[in-house]
Amino acid sequence: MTITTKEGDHAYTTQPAKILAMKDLTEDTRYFKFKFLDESIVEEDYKPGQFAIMSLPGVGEAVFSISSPPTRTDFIEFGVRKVGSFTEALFNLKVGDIVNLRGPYGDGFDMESLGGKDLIIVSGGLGAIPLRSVLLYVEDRREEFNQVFFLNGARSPADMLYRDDIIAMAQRGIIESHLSVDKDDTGEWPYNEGVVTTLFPKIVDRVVSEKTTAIICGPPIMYKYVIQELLKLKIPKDQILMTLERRMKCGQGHCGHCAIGGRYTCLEGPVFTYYDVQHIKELI
Amino acid sequence: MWKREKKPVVGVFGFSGCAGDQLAILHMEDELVDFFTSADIKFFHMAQSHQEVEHVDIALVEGSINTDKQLAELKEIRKKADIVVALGTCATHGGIQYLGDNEKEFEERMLLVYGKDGKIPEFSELVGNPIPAKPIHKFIEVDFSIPGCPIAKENFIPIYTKLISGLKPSKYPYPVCIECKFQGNDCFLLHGEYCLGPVTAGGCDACCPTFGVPCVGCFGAYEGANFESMIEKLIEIGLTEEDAKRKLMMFGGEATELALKGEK
Amino acid sequence: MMSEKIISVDVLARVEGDGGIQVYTKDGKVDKVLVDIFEGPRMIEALVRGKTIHENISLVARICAICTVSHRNASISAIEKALKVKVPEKTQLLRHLWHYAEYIESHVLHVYYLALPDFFKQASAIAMLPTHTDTVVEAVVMKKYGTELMKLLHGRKIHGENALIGGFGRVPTDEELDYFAEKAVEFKEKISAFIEVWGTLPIPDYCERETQFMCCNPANGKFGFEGETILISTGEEYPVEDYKKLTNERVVEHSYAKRSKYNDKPFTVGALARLILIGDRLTGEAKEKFDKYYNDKWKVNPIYNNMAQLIEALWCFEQIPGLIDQIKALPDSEIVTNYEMDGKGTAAVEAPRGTLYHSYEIKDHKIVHADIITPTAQFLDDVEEFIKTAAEKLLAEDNPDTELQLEMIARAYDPCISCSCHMVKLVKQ
Amino acid sequence: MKTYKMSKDRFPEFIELIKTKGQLFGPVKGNGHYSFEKIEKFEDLDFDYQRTVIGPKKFLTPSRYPTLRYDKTGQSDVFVSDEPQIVIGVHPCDIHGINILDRLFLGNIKDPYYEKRRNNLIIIGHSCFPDENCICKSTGTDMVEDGFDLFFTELEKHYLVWVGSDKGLSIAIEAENLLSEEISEEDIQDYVRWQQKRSGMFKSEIPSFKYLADIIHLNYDSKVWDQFGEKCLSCGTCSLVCPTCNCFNVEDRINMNAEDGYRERILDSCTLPYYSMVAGNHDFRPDRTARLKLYYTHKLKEYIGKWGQPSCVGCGRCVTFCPVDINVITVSEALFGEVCENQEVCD
Ligand SMILES: Cc1cc2nc3c(=O)[nH]c(=O)nc-3n(C[C@H](O)[C@H](O)[C@H](O)COP(=O)(O)OP(=O)(O)OC[C@H]3O[C@@H](n4cnc5c(N)ncnc54)[C@H](O)[C@@H]3O)c2cc1C
Ligand code: SF4
Ligand code: SF4
Ligand code: SF4
Repeated sequence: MTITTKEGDHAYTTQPAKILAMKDLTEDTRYFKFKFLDESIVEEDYKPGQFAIMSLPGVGEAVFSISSPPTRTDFIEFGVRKVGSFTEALFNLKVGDIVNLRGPYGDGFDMESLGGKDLIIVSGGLGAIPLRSVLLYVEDRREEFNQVFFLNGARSPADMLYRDDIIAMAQRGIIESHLSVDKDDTGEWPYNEGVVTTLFPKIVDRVVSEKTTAIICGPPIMYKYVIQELLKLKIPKDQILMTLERRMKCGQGHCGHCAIGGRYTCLEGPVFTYYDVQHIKELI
Repeated sequence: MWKREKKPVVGVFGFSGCAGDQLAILHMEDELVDFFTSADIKFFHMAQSHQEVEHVDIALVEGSINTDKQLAELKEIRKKADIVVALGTCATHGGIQYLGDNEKEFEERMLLVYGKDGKIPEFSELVGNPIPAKPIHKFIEVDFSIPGCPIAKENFIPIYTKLISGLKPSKYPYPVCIECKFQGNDCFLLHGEYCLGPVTAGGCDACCPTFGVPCVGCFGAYEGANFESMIEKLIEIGLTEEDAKRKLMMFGGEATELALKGEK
Repeated sequence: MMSEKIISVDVLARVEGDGGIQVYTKDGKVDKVLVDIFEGPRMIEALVRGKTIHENISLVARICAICTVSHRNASISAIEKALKVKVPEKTQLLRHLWHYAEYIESHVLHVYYLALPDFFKQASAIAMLPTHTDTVVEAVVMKKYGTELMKLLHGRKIHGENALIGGFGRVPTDEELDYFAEKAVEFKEKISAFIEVWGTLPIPDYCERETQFMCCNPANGKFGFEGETILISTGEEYPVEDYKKLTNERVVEHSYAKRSKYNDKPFTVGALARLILIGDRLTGEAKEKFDKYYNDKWKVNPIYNNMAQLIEALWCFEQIPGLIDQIKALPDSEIVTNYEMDGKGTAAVEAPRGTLYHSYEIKDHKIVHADIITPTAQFLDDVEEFIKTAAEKLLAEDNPDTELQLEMIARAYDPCISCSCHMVKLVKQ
Repeated sequence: MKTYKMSKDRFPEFIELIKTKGQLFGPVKGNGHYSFEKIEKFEDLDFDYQRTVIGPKKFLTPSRYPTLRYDKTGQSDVFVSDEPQIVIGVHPCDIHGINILDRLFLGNIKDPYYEKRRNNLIIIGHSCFPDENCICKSTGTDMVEDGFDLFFTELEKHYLVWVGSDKGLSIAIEAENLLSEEISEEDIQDYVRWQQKRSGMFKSEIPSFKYLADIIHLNYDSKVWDQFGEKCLSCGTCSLVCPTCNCFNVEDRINMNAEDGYRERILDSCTLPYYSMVAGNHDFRPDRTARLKLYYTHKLKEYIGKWGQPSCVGCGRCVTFCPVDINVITVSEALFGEVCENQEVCD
């Protein structure tokens, strides 16, 4: 996915992409599928966990994780929660409308190097958006991985992203999924109730620490507790991969906002190993 | 590309204040025609004949509330409007006439100004009964605040045009000092002169310090204001604590009052 | 002893925003007219007590956005009088320039934006844009000249902090002044031509009645907007310190603005009063226009205030180039900072809509007592009287346009932009 | 590096010459402080200064500027014109500051807006004498070897003119008749004396600057930070005056007609309250202490980890302009003080 295609293009050049489809995932989160107008741009060549920046002149720019896998070309997908000015404007667009994109940015999950490993994928809330890219990658290259556990937490049944897709994937034996909601307000939730860490007992006895890599994405407070659980399982610190969200304006290490310690989330992250960032005090 | 869906209906309403924010709109000579054409201005009694309106998409409300009659009208406006914007320091903070809620002091002032034979006269229902001046958010829900005594066009236009385009303006509070340094000015406080820039919300392009006169704080308190440290600094340059607090309160309204009492 | 308890109010504040006109009829005849000022009480005179003189000038300017210069000017003058501050000539001249800028801004806004649409039965000046493009555009650029000149001297268009007790924070450069000198010549032509247009407009005569007029009498015997004495159409003249005798403020129940009467009779202040009383001192083209258009009707019909304002705006444009030359010839002056701690002082300046009094008692550079009387407070009674006269005539004729015609009277006074646009309610009993 | 000599009385001629190369800016005194302003004539210049409020970064990352314009038909980039800007009188610390900005904006990913401005900028340095707030000796930025096109060292009667780039060389060649290549033994002596004099004038230093980064690391949880946090006004002055602070915000502006507008970059400061806030209103640095820590650890520690050099160039601006005396000197002194109290490692 190379955005600079012609003479004069630069780091902030965007490429127009057309909305092919959208679908509400939850009350405030929506799935978007795009196709670049410029046919020469191929929607691959990125890693799950990387992000792109969308631009709508007049509205602004905002950062979103790519939620489709590089194994599926010809389109690029996102999941967006409506929280403010940009996201509201995006939600007001229609199929066929144009959004300008630039990216991909950051460093994602190096899926190839995870080949042959067990994966524990822990997701909280919106964290499922970038992790969807990981899951679909696993689906498309299932033979490369060993056991794959997916622990997914959401506030309520209605807030759980991709629930049917995940269940279908589990039924096809691609992943072993465990779902949990903080609180079931419907009385009809067939799965676990409680924060995502309460799912760990379901997998502990099958985890082989040294050949497992954990991948986490979720709201800031989730990290502390999930990491505690993973450390209890003796997963090596450099095999705990986490994706961090920070405010960012440029995506290329210039605007300064995403600095944590000496690192720029947009360049060296958003995916970090726990080993790398464990000493950074303002991590969470 | 993003495009707005419709031209919204906008009303400009005024309560107690100097009408400076409405006038500031009329003083944007370069943008005036666009102002009247980019939205459907249905109500703006300072500039055009009176119109009755059933509904407005956006109400720009100027002034503080200080009679029960105004209060009733304000509530009417809230009912009619999808978005209410507090316009100017009177509406956002209470303005210079915000003097707290103390009923006894309020009566003393009424007596001082209107009193006859030791009594506050009765006012007719045409004008309503007086109450201590307060910002509008004390009575109704306010969606956006644009402070300034009066508002500055540099600050107003970007927020307003987002609103009439159906977008949410983003919020990023910073003090007058930021814009003061944008202009490359020196700092009064370093030369033993008072200036309220560090505790005052930015947006005016630091026009006063740029003219070589200190900021008197007319945009009200900056969200990140550190009043304690500011008072210490003012004392260090020779003001008494009382002087410092009085200056902070000139445009500070309730937010500053609470902060000074340590209640924020 | 007079009762000390009657203290004046920040009148303009309450006129500036919200006011209305109520006409009550009984048995088919006008019973009473009320101009109700329902903008709430801001009590500026109470809140400036205990403030320093410097804080005071920032606060009192906020009484009214459109008269911000006049208020700041009047309060600075009164305080300087009280504390015996002698400012250099350059500062004085810059203050004149600043004041002229406000006149241009205010008069253009009033005549073009607020009064003119009535004559074309339009809702606003902007609504006139398709049919009277040139006039509207001319008004916008002329007003911009005024506001930009105010900004140059004030620091911002409204409520700037640059004019201080003892001088200006920043003195404009010669280049900045030159721009305004040049432009003044251009605009003088424009407004002069517009006066001719205005001269052709039919002036309604349904409100005519006799009244009294007052204005400052400039000490130098020339036309101007400041003075140590007040001239009255009765032929009397009083020092400004006697302002209470002239205004006799009282509280009425239908208004948070106080009311004034002189000799138990209402009176008028503002451009019309100034031209009636000292218009013969005008010079240049302004004098020519005055001679051409002035007649006895002016004394009985407030609608002529519009024309009076145009002539004053023309006079300001004519004065500015010469004034700027004088200013440039003088060396820059520092702000005067050493003066007395205590004192009492009263100053009157002519705001665009009439005489404005500021009076202070100061101790230790703090305000112990403040009294501010604004022009609108002075002429509201007269507005009611003129409206009453008009209403009697118009109702007798069953005129379908009565409301608009009555509003035109209030608007002609330019009491404040917002209330001048207010709706008139006819309350039949 | 080629070096020339120029007699001082030829300097005005030199100014005339470079004025023909583009817009000339230089240090000007006004209202009691210095700033780089447009120069119409030689007399406007005043080289007898320590620091401007805002350094030459104003030519490279202005406080606010448009990067994109859009209207109903589409969008287009906004770049500055090609007209060269020449800034004269830049001190060594500020040239180091520009080098640091260059490293950031012209590294692997080039910022096109910066690049255009940088390519248009001709930098003519000028020697200086320190005042009590200058700490460039501690930061090792009191001398400068690169980053300028020409550099003037002012000796008693002469200037030594150092050429730092091809652009500088071509100006020197054009100014041939003002310059001499003959530098005598006496001139060298002059230069040495000048160096000694200047060296002796430094009054302030950051104690043990070499291991300050470690001290910051060890003192990450020190109460010293809270004390500074209590005082800090979150006014942002320190960032805006610092020649190496470059953080920016981006906002889209819509014009009054609600049809066209522009995207604007605005200088930002990490001391501001919402600097680190993300969606959901989670704030990674909700208090002043955390934000000040970011400022100082970034400048004095993390940058070294990355580039082998701090991003403080010792210009003394934060020392001069922070209204409540929070600056590299007071912060490092306090941190060392903390170490001294606890561990008695200081003498
Ligand atoms: C690496 C990364 C990946 C992300 N992936 C996704 C995703 O896949 N789906 C998704 O819905 N969201 C994602 N986000 C968050 C998304 O960028 C913000 O929700 C979006 O920028 C908010 O824009 P807005 O204009 O709608 O909100 P605003 O009106 O601007 O603000 C709403 C809130 O968002 C915060 N905010 C504003 N600007 C930014 C910014 N540049 N970065 C972070 N927070 C900001 C504000 O502080 C405020 O609390 C991601 C963020 C990062 C940094
Ligand atoms: S500098 Fe201060 S007093 Fe002046 S306009 Fe700005 S906020 Fe108001
Ligand atoms: S941290 Fe302070 S001394 Fe160092 S470069 Fe920045 S402003 Fe100058
Ligand atoms: S450290 Fe000083 S200059 Fe920086 S934000 Fe705090 S008070 Fe302002």
